[in-house]
Amino acid sequence: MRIPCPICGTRDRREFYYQGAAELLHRPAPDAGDAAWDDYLHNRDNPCGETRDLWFHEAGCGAWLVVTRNTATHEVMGAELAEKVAS
Amino acid sequence: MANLVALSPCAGLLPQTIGAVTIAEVEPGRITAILPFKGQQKAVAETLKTALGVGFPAPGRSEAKAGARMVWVGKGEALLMGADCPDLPGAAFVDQSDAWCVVEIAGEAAEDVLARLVPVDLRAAVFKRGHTVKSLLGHMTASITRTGANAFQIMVFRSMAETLVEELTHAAKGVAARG
Amino acid sequence: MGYSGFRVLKEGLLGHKGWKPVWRDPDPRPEYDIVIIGGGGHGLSTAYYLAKEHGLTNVAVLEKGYIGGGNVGRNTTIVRANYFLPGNSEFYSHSLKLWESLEQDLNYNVMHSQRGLINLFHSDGQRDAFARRGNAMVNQGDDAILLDRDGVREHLPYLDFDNVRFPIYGGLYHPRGGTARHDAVAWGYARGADQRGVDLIQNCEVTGIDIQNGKVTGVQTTRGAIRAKKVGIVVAGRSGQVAEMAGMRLPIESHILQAFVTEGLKPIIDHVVSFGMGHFYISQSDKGGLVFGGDLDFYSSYASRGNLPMAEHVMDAAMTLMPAIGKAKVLRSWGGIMDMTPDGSPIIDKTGTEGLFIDCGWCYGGFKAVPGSGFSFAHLMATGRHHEPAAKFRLDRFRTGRGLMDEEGTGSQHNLH
Amino acid sequence: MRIEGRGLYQTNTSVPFTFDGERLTGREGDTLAAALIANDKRVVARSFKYHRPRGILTAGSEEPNALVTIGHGPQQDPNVRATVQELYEGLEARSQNAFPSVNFDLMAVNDLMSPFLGAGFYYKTFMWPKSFWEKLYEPIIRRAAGLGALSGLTNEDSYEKAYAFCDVLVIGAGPAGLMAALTAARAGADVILADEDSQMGGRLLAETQEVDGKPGPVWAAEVAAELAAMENVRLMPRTAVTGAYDQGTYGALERVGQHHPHQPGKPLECFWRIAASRAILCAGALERPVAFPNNDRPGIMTAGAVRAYLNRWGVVAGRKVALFANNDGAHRTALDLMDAGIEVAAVIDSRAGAQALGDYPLHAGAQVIGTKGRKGLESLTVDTGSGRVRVAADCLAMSGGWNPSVHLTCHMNGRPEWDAETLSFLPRDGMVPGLTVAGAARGQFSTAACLADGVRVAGDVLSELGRTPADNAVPDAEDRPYRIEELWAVEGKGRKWLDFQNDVHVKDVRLAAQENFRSVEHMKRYTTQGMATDQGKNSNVAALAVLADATGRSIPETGTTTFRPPYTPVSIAAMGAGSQGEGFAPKRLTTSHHASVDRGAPMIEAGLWYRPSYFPKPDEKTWLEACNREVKMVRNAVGICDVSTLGKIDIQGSDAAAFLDFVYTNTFSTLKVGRVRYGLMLREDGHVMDDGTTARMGENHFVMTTTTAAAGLVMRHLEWVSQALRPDLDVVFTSATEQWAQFAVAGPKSRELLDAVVDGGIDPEAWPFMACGEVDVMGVHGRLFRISFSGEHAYEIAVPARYGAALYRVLLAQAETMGGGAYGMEALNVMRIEKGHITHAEIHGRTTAFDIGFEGMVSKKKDCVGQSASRRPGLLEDSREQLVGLKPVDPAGQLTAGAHLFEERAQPVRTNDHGYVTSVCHSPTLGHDLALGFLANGRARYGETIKLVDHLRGVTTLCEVCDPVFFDKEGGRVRG
Repeated sequence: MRIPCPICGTRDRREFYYQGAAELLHRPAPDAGDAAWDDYLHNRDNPCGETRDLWFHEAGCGAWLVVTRNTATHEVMGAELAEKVAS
Repeated sequence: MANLVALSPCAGLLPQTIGAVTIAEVEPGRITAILPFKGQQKAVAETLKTALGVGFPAPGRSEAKAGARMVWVGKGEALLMGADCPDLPGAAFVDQSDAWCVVEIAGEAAEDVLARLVPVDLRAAVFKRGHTVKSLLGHMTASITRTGANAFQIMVFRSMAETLVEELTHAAKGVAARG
Repeated sequence: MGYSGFRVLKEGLLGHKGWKPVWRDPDPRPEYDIVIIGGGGHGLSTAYYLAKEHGLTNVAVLEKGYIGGGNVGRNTTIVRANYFLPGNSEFYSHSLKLWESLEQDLNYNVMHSQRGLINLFHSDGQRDAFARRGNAMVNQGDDAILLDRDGVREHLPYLDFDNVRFPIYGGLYHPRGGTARHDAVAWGYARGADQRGVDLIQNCEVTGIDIQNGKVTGVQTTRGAIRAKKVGIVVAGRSGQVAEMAGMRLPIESHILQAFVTEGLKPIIDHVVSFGMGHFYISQSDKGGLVFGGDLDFYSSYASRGNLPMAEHVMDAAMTLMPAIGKAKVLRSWGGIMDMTPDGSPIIDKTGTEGLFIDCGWCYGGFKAVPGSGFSFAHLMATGRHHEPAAKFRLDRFRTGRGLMDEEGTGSQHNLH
Repeated sequence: MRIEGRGLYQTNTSVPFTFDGERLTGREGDTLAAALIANDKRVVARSFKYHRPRGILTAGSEEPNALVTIGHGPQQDPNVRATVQELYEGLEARSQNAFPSVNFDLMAVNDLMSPFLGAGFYYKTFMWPKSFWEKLYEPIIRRAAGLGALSGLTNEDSYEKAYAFCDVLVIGAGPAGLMAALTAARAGADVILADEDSQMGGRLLAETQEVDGKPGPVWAAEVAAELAAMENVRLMPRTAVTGAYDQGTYGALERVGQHHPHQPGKPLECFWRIAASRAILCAGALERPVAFPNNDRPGIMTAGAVRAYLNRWGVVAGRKVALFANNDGAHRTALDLMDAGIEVAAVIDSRAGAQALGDYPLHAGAQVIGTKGRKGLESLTVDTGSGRVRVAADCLAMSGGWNPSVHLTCHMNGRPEWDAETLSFLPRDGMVPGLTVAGAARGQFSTAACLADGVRVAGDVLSELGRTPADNAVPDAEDRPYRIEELWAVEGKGRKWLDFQNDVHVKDVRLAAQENFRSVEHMKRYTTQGMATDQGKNSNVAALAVLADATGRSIPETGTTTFRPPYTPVSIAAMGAGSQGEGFAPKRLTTSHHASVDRGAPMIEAGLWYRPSYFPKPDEKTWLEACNREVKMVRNAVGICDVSTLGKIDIQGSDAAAFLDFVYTNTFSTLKVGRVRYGLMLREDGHVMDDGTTARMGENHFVMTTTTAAAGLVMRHLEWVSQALRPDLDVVFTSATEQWAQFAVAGPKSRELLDAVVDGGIDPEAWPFMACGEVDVMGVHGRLFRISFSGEHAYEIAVPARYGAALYRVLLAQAETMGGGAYGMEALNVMRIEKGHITHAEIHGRTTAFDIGFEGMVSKKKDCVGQSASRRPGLLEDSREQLVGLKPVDPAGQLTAGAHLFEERAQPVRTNDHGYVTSVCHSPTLGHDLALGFLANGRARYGETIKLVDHLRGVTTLCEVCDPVFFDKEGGRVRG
């Protein structure tokens, strides 16, 4: 599997650490309540098909990425910097 | 009291010539990690350019001028090598002169040896002099820069100098044994 | 029809004409007391124990493909009871006891072989952690023996003890651990359930779950609507999709786990062996193939296939631990879809919908749980009460933080296991 | 039998080798199989289950029968296909799975038992009595299992892995592959051409056809030479592409050092990871055997193999050869044999309308219904349609048609499509993104069609890559139609083998259907068809046809099983190359490493680093003596310990303090410059991730310390927080771990020692507990931190790493003059337990700040990572297991880590379990064992007596529960 890092170009999956669904970018407020936190930390759409998830280019540039990907085919549609998505 | 004696990371391990490659330790001079603060990248690049003649390199690139080199090593970070760091109000600068083990691998088989270890296309047609990558070398993260037609600078963290030498020499022996 | 050595001899002489179908292929009826979604190991064992333990036989198992085609048919066949956290400990202990009489119970040889499992450790810290686990196993009434380096050498002389990155300090030996023939487990339970009147319906995909006034009433399938008083979801990696039909969002991410088998070789590995520094476990099948695996590929996926980095990592681990198997050749690799929970432990629970139950989250350890999971899930579905050994597998533990079972200690968040 | 003047390798060089100890001679260019045929070796192997005598079936890597063991000792290599193994001088081959010999195998008794050993028999028996499975049945089955044997010795050979990159990867160098590669290369694309054979050419090497007016092999050699001369082409012979993975990644296995005598140091194999923008699969096709009664006799081979052995290697496996086929292509076998002067006994063609292409006896519309000759074919019985005739023949060439080699196209779960014209499964478009199929691999069976297809597909691929083909010319070649009719299983008395190696025959498949294993996956798993080393390459389609027939379905309705990587088996040593011994992970060495080793310290691993365990003195007999001495030394004088392995992260920026406030539970914005503070870091799930001290070096400059093991994890976490959660903050950071060599100087004499080393000495007023700052050390600029893990008055002193070795020597020399010296991890561990300091033994991932008594450190005035989740009710209940100290009621009592805790009179069973022990030491300071552990509601139970039980080590000890700080609770020593 190869991931298109917006900074380094397309690289082998072995350079990346995987973190899971991109909804982790949307951290609830501290007082959002246990249901919101439970959802944020645990519950997942877990789609069979297109998904957006978080990858860290650990052995490369050190950027956190949001990768758009298909979980059924492993097609990778694109990647953007998490920093840009988050801010 | 006597002065403290300095030791280089690969002391006693290099140089070695195996088949068509030579692996030698490089004395890089002073190394400073430069990390521009938020919104300061341009100003930092200009200050560097004025002071040393090299700017802040684009990802995957290095720049050199009269002994001073800037090597990109990651998002928002480059290493200034071979020169003292000028005053940079817009950036954090961290002395890393002792943090890196710096090695040059040169010779006709250098590309073949690195192809055993690095998951990136380093062939001359796509990876030209001055190009640099941050990637893996075996199980280590490494900074790899092409410094000549058949020459690369390899940097890993100092503590892994012995493993680096083992990886490079093992790969070189395999390549050499093919004849 | 009973199976026995005598029967095999008789049929051999008569040209095998008397063997009957191992299960029927009935058409779905319009209504059942209980519908189980998923004809994998856990679904089939649930149906079997509903019939056997609770006398409930008006039951259908709906399978979108073929019986036993999921993870029960693609795993590394390891059976063990060596967990240490309360909740897991009693559950796997119970499951192993069911394994130990499974052949006689099912009248089907699943080749459960208690050849012993050895978890190797490579530091003093790991020894202490394994000692804690071993003591928990003995507390639970299971077996565990702490081996030192020489003890390991006696059992596993072919390991590299001398020139190795992570020297072997010792091992935790679980003599009752072992393996079983994975397909046979599915077939044995299928046959047992079928004989007791359960309808096993293959090529029948559930497309919707009918809910009225907060109560389940049946399912929609590619073979028509089926009414049911109770519905159990037992679909492993597909839990997210099926739960969504009932409007639920689960604490599950589906991941790939690869496994590998080599060409057949004369016996060399008599135990199940696991490496403490690099997620690697191996045994040798009765056909001679080395069966082994490692860690997840680490990205969510439904593709049932992996990629090279993890495959190589597994081979790397093999070569550092037991370089004597270097010339064994990998014949086939495959990937299963693992239903990973945040803490790495499973869920057997009711849902917010009356009559709808769920059994999922077996992560990469579902095979050994097949008997226990079916037994406990059948108990819950039949009686409405949690079966004691599985009573801690609650869905709400993540929200409350109560009874998290993070055996690895890497966190009760996704992608840390 | 060797036919002089035939074959591509016309040399006089003879190559001596041995088979089962017998000295034989082959010829340069031979495979082992060719040489065995030349030497008239008929039985070369035994089948898996029934131990049937078997000969060579094919001429390629799909060979199911002729598996041999090569070499001996650590070099012993089992299950090598004789059809792939190239002959070399001194090659030592042995047959497998036979006792005592391949010609007389006692296990062949299984063959007589075969009526009782049909598909799946073992599921129905061996169940009684219960205990007999492990003790009796299974051992017997296991002994009989397997083919070849591993040596059991540690591998001594060299293997390697490598990466390659290209625009176009062409897989297979037959006519289609050569033309595809040539077209792509001439257009300037970067091309890799890989073929599993030792020579480029594919089927052209095995046939007598001409291409472009030249003999096929000559044409192939010319094209290969042109490609080899091009800079943008890499030819990879002996390289089997084994798997298709995502985004154009392919695995490939190259045989590097297996075709010549052993050369030490030269890799035997190389496992390649090839990243290709596009790939063209030109893997050709594999010929199918026909399932007729007793079709497994030695001497019965595929027709294509007979031609390959004749035309390429000049050998024939018999003197009277018959042919049994259902297609026109196979008739070439008869023509080639006659041309070589071999008698063609008969051609039996199942098609009623078959025509002879030459002057040979043809039985059209006929079938072979039986064979004779247990250890080698002697004759066949042919049903001609009008009667039965017996044909004397010692070799039978059979062809049931060809299966396109679609395997790689299936590696991403795609299913090929049944084609009624070629009676084969053909690949669909797009089964593997970026991979296109050309030639026989997609059912183009004539040479001309393959050549043209290679050019066409390469042209398509080039245009996708934005390139224009330079030349579209297609060389002339034969274009004969294939013409095939169905022929799967011939009825008649006797077993009709489908899967030769696993001994699965037609009746097994029918039994599976009868027992309702009707799904093709069920049939495969129940009968084991397709699970042998050829992975069904020879048997899948025929077995499927038999299943379809038995279940009254068509082949497309029945479906097909899938192919999974690898295409051909890959040795574990190749795919795990470089990891044997110490190569599995990097080693990280401190600057004091060699000095520690020189002092005899056993080195232990911690988070890839190596650290000294203890420093034995000549008179010390056990590690404990050394450890006790080192502890006393630190407590009474001064000790030196390298702490460079702890992670150091340099954090700067106008929001650096705010950033730390967010990642730590406690507050850092209030920390004064020149001071150090202990910090606790949580995961977002509310459990403890790591702890350590952070020093404020300037208003906007901090240096964070992490534990050795968690340094990488913390770095990743900080990147996560700064990039994903708090991109608003102006903060940058980088690891400075490797820049500094840092040493703990601990003990009541530590200041005195440093006074002698630090330029200008240590002013006690300027260096209170938890102070930090810059100092000069013997002229070198360094850093000093007054922090302590031992509980003693202590410092950590850091200098640039190049001076680390020198400073360590100086510190030790100075310490030794003061009654101090080096201490290792064992002593460090004792002292931290005495002080109740936690490590990852306690913060093992499941503990919360509450559990370790630090919930007060989770500031409620600000948000931080993990704060919300840490407030979940289940994480704050008194009943949770809480950190406590334990000491034996009887001072001589033994404590052990990993033991569990129970009330004094309770049975040590799970339901009574109250906790467990995480860390244990013998305290020379207090004179008894100490432990840290977790006990349910522990903080409320100080003073209570509880029972420690370690079943595994046979220890039961009564303990007193106490505060985890055992020594100097008030902290007077550390501040002194």
